[in-house]
Amino acid sequence: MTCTAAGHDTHPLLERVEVVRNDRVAEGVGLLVLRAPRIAATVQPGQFVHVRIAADADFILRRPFSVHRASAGAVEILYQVLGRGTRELSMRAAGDVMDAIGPLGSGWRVPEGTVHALLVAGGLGAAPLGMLAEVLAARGVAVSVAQGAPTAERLVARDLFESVARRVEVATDDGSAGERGFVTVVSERLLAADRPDMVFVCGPEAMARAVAAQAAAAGVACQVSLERLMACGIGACLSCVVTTTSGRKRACVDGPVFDAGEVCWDGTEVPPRH
Amino acid sequence: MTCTAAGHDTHPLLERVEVVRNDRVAEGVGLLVLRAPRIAATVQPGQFVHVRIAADADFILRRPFSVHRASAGAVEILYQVLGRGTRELSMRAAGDVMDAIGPLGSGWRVPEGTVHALLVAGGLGAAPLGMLAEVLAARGVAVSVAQGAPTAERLVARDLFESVARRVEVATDDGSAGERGFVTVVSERLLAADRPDMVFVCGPEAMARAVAAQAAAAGVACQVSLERLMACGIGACLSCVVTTTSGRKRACVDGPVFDAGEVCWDGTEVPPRH
Amino acid sequence: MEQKSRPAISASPGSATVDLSVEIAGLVLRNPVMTASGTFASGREFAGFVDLSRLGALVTKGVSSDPWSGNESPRIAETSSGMLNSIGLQNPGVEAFCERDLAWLAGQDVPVVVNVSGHTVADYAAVVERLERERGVAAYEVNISCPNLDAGGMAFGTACAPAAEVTRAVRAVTKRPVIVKLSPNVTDIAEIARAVEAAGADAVSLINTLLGMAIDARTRRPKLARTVGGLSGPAIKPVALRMVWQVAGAVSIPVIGCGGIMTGEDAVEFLLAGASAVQVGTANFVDPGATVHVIDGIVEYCRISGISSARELIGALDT
Amino acid sequence: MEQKSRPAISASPGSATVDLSVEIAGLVLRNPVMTASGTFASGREFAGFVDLSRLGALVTKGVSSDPWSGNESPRIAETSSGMLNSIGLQNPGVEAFCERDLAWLAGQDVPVVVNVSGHTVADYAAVVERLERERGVAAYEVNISCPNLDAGGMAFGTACAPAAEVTRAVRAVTKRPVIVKLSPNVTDIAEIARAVEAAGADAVSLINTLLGMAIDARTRRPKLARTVGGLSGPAIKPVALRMVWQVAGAVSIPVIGCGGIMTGEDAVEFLLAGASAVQVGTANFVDPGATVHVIDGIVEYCRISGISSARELIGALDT
Ligand SMILES: Cc1cc2nc3c(=O)[nH]c(=O)nc-3n(C[C@H](O)[C@H](O)[C@H](O)COP(=O)(O)OP(=O)(O)OC[C@H]3O[C@@H](n4cnc5c(N)ncnc54)[C@H](O)[C@@H]3O)c2cc1C
Ligand SMILES: Cc1cc2nc3c(=O)[nH]c(=O)nc-3n(C[C@H](O)[C@H](O)[C@H](O)COP(=O)(O)OP(=O)(O)OC[C@H]3O[C@@H](n4cnc5c(N)ncnc54)[C@H](O)[C@@H]3O)c2cc1C
Ligand SMILES: Cc1cc2nc3c(=O)[nH]c(=O)nc-3n(C[C@H](O)[C@H](O)[C@H](O)COP(=O)(O)O)c2cc1C
Ligand SMILES: Cc1cc2nc3c(=O)[nH]c(=O)nc-3n(C[C@H](O)[C@H](O)[C@H](O)COP(=O)(O)O)c2cc1C
Ligand code: FES
Ligand code: FES
Repeated sequence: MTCTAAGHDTHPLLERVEVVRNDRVAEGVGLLVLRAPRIAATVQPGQFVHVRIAADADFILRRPFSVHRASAGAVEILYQVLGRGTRELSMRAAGDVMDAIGPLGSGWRVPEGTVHALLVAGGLGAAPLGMLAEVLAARGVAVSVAQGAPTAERLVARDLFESVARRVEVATDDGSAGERGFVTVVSERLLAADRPDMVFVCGPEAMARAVAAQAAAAGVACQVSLERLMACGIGACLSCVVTTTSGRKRACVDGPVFDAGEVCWDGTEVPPRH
Repeated sequence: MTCTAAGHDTHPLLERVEVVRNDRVAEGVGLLVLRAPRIAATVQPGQFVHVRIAADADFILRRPFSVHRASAGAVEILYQVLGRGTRELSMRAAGDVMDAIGPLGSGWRVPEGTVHALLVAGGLGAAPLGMLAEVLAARGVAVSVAQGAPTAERLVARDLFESVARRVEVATDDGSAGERGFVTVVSERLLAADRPDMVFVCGPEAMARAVAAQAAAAGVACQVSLERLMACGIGACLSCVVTTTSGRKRACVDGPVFDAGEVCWDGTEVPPRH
Repeated sequence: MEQKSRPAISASPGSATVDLSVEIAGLVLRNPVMTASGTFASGREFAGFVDLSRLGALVTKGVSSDPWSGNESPRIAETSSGMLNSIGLQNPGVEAFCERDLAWLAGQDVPVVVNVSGHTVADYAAVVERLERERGVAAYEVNISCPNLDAGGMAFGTACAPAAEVTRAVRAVTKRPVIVKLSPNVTDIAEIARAVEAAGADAVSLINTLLGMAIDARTRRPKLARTVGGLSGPAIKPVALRMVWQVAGAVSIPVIGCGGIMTGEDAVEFLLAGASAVQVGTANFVDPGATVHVIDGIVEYCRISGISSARELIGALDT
Repeated sequence: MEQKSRPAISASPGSATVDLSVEIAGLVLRNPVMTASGTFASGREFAGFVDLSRLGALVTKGVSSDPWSGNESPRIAETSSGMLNSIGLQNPGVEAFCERDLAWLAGQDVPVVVNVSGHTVADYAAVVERLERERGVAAYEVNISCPNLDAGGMAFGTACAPAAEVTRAVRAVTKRPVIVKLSPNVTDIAEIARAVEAAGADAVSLINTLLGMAIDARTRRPKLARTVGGLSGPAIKPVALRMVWQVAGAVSIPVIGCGGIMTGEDAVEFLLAGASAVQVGTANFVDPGATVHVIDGIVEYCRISGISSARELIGALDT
């Protein structure tokens, strides 16, 4: 298996990034476009940036965000307003400057010879799958997307997925779009229908775990992007460990993307989002 | 002696204030105009407002500022950028909202029958003397002003003083305007020349003390406005005490204006400004 | 128990269904929110901002037998998310306190807890004995963070024996509830709590301030005239929560939590950790209406969470 | 003293006139700025952000004799101007540390201080004995905040006797400088400092983290899987400064100050309080270049103040 999208050979750096645009895209969800030429130049799908949102605030740590898309000179972040950091972030306007470390982490791995990929996104889990979908499509890999959200409005990045995927099927908790219920119903169906070579999952840990089990049962390789609370983001503090079959690994450098098979699902994810 | 400008009969209140204008008036000095109708309606010369500059910052306390001028619906604050709070303040723009407690403290007392007043301002000490000069002039009291600053540009509120005072004499450390040297040289001269009934002083404590001594020597009554670090601003925490001949008094409610004769100059002022 | 405030349904708008009342040492409070000593004076200064009858209880500033003039200025310094103070328990003495403050407080509809200071064991007892002659004292809060002049100046609250001794001395002269306020500057706060419990305390409150220091690099001098002072505010909340949790697990008397509480949610955290009531201190300087905002915040939390009585929250931490 | 870094003039631009070198236990450091254990790993992760040869010294994460897997997640929680951690001293054990980390560090031009952990006195000695076989260790920093499993889990650093015992055990097996890192969770830190000084410590470093706790009101659970953790960051700086000042006045060995240092000015405050060197911890997470920015900030301070040697600042507080 060749790692065509590995982050290990890119060196993270600290970059002064400038807000190009910061738009509300759904209730409590924003899309932030940052001028970040050096990060944009090397970022791979599934990698993230570690952003210092405010300098003189009463909270001190950076906040990690997946790179949703990258273009020449800029990266996009899709973020959900949860607490102090993301609230601050939602108030940033064009021209504001922050600093970001990135690209960080080891992203999605696309084995050579991949023909058909299934992307499963729960809520903001769509964020790190955006760039992946584009890269896969550009390589001629057939992409199916199973996407879930509480309600239709929260099906973020839908245009992106629709434009590059062969098919996108959705589920919402309230039935306002697609199936009523969990995305796992859709992923189960697409796994059977499409017989993909690889499943890429990001979403709440319970959902990722369920999809991983579906993939395992179907005999399909599966990668999951996991979230942990992160202090340093660069592998030094050990705050972000994930228990794996080969011991505790750091989500920030050994992940956030892990082979589903190596993850010991120990229920130590960050508290579920509101 | 009748207290015509006492603050004791006005009740402080918490008011949402809105920035009308925030202009740089000298190197590191700003003039902030705040829409604050309830405070503006009762504020007396020498009183101050206690401003919550930022809510989610790493510093938590309010900052006290004298009311420099008051008009229908608005108060003006003349502030010097010293640290985190005033730096934040300098970044506030029209439309921004803060909250302020005021009017606070007991202001300048103008005895009935006052004919001639000498105002002595050192640096930003000009701030609480602005409104006083206007009120005195409006009552027909002859006003002389002795003003000192490090350099000509820092002679704040000069237009105001020039427009209402009979004469304004200045001293600067570098001689760029008026006398070269300390304002005490000017105040000494004006004390002798004008024979005022009352001296009103605000500035660095060493200077206020020196002027108080000059007034005492000349047999002229003198009031000084003193600064102390303040937590509550309303008389509850005892952080702002001034040692007086009748024990420790609170600068925030018993002052900031004190009769010079009752002050025990104990050298416990806040650290001198840069 | 002398004064018993009506167990009241909170008066917050739209909160008719949440019962906030709690009981501390036989005293039923209309809600669990008290003022923290030294941050609210005797309430007079706050009366324009807060309806005092909304408070669970009002804890006065520290009162000593004779007047104390406190420390030199500067007495405060700001720190990251906190402040240091070295007021030095300035107060006019118990006699003046009774005349000026207690008399005024008698007209307010709020249980009054008098915070007691002393430099010797006899001092504490003397203050309480004087206050026993007054009506309108709901309970005593004994501040054992004061330096013990009989024993070289270490605070009474930093060892079990002196802490217990002060508690016994106060206990001996009153039947009113005795709350002992613990110092956090100790290796094992649970041990001190057990010692004062055994000595007759009806409740403990914690934490008092953490001993700290600030330096002005420019002048190369301490920012406080007294060099060291007490750290309070949000910065200390994690330490306070930990100590409340430890003490609540170590004693069977009620625990009153304090330290960095700014919001209703902060207060709820202390209740979950095992506190039966909370005190709001430094927040009063930031927002003079803080106590009432904390009460309203607890009500809102309960309503969102479908909780009908704040008592359900006490010690309900799911570990 | 095995490794002696050249007493160097700081390499900061335009700073040719400020001598930053300091001496700790016979070790001459090119400047007083070290990394704080556990916040910089063994430096590899920071090499892209910091020229390691600029550092006064690099203090490694805690190393134990056997591998420790640390605590469950979540392991961190943010608090006002601070953070809690309960990493639990996860490390691969001294053997792997020598192979992977020390070997790599040998190629870096920076004095290496190895931070040593243990659950028993024998553990500590075992780690040091193993490290004695390696070159490239400039000093040991003995972390006595670890729970003492022989004595019910209270940390070694919370009483004089066990603190001294660990110090003696390490002292017995090495001639290299021994720095003992003190716990702040004690009534009288000066007493512990004197005990480890008497037991043979060449220097003390302080403070380790303050024991704290955070609660998620919504889930009603502790934010850390382990319930309690260590508080670090700007929130604790006042407590750290006070303890450094107390300890510097109580012992004659050098003191290394730590706790909430984010800027050069913060570092200067610790030097003024009596520290001969400082450690930068949590700041590395906020700004991976923090150590170098602190060094540059000290240089700038000295230049503005007309100070030609950082040593002039040590203990120069004007009280
Ligand atoms: C590698 C990685 C990539 C991420 N990518 C994205 C992304 O693309 N878009 C996005 O919106 N978010 C992403 N996150 C999550 C994001 O970092 C957090 O939502 C953010 O840090 C919250 O900051 P805050 O200050 O707003 O919330 P806080 O005030 O810190 O916390 C508010 C509440 O949110 C909870 N919370 C904190 N962090 C997380 C988290 N990681 N996941 C779930 N709940 C959390 C807290 O426990 C608390 O209940 C990512 C996280 C990681 C580790
Ligand atoms: C009653 C009263 C009225 C005041 N009126 C005015 C006014 O009209 N205009 C104005 O510019 N300032 C006024 N001040 C001073 C003003 O409150 C402080 O300058 C301000 O709080 C500094 O806040 P900061 O966060 O910028 O500085 P900080 O970060 O708090 O401190 C920065 C530096 O300034 C010093 N400092 C802090 N407070 C003072 C102070 N009161 N005086 C001198 N140095 C201080 C600190 O010791 C430190 O060295 C007044 C103060 C009082 C008590
Ligand atoms: C200015 C000030 C004065 C205080 N005075 C007293 C006092 O007289 N007696 C006492 O027991 N505690 C006193 N305290 C401690 C507080 O009551 C409280 O225990 C501490 O500040 C922690 O709570 P907080 O973080 O909410 O302020 C004082 C605190 C401050 C800030
Ligand atoms: C994530 C983390 C891990 C730590 N690990 C260790 C350790 O292994 N050994 C140790 O002695 N101290 C450890 N510490 C304590 C720090 O070295 C330092 O004493 C403390 O964090 C205070 O400094 P700061 O406020 O600059 O972070 C750790 C601190 C943090 C935040
Ligand atoms: S966030 Fe520090 S090691 Fe992963
Ligand atoms: S500032 Fe609190 S009493 Fe004056």
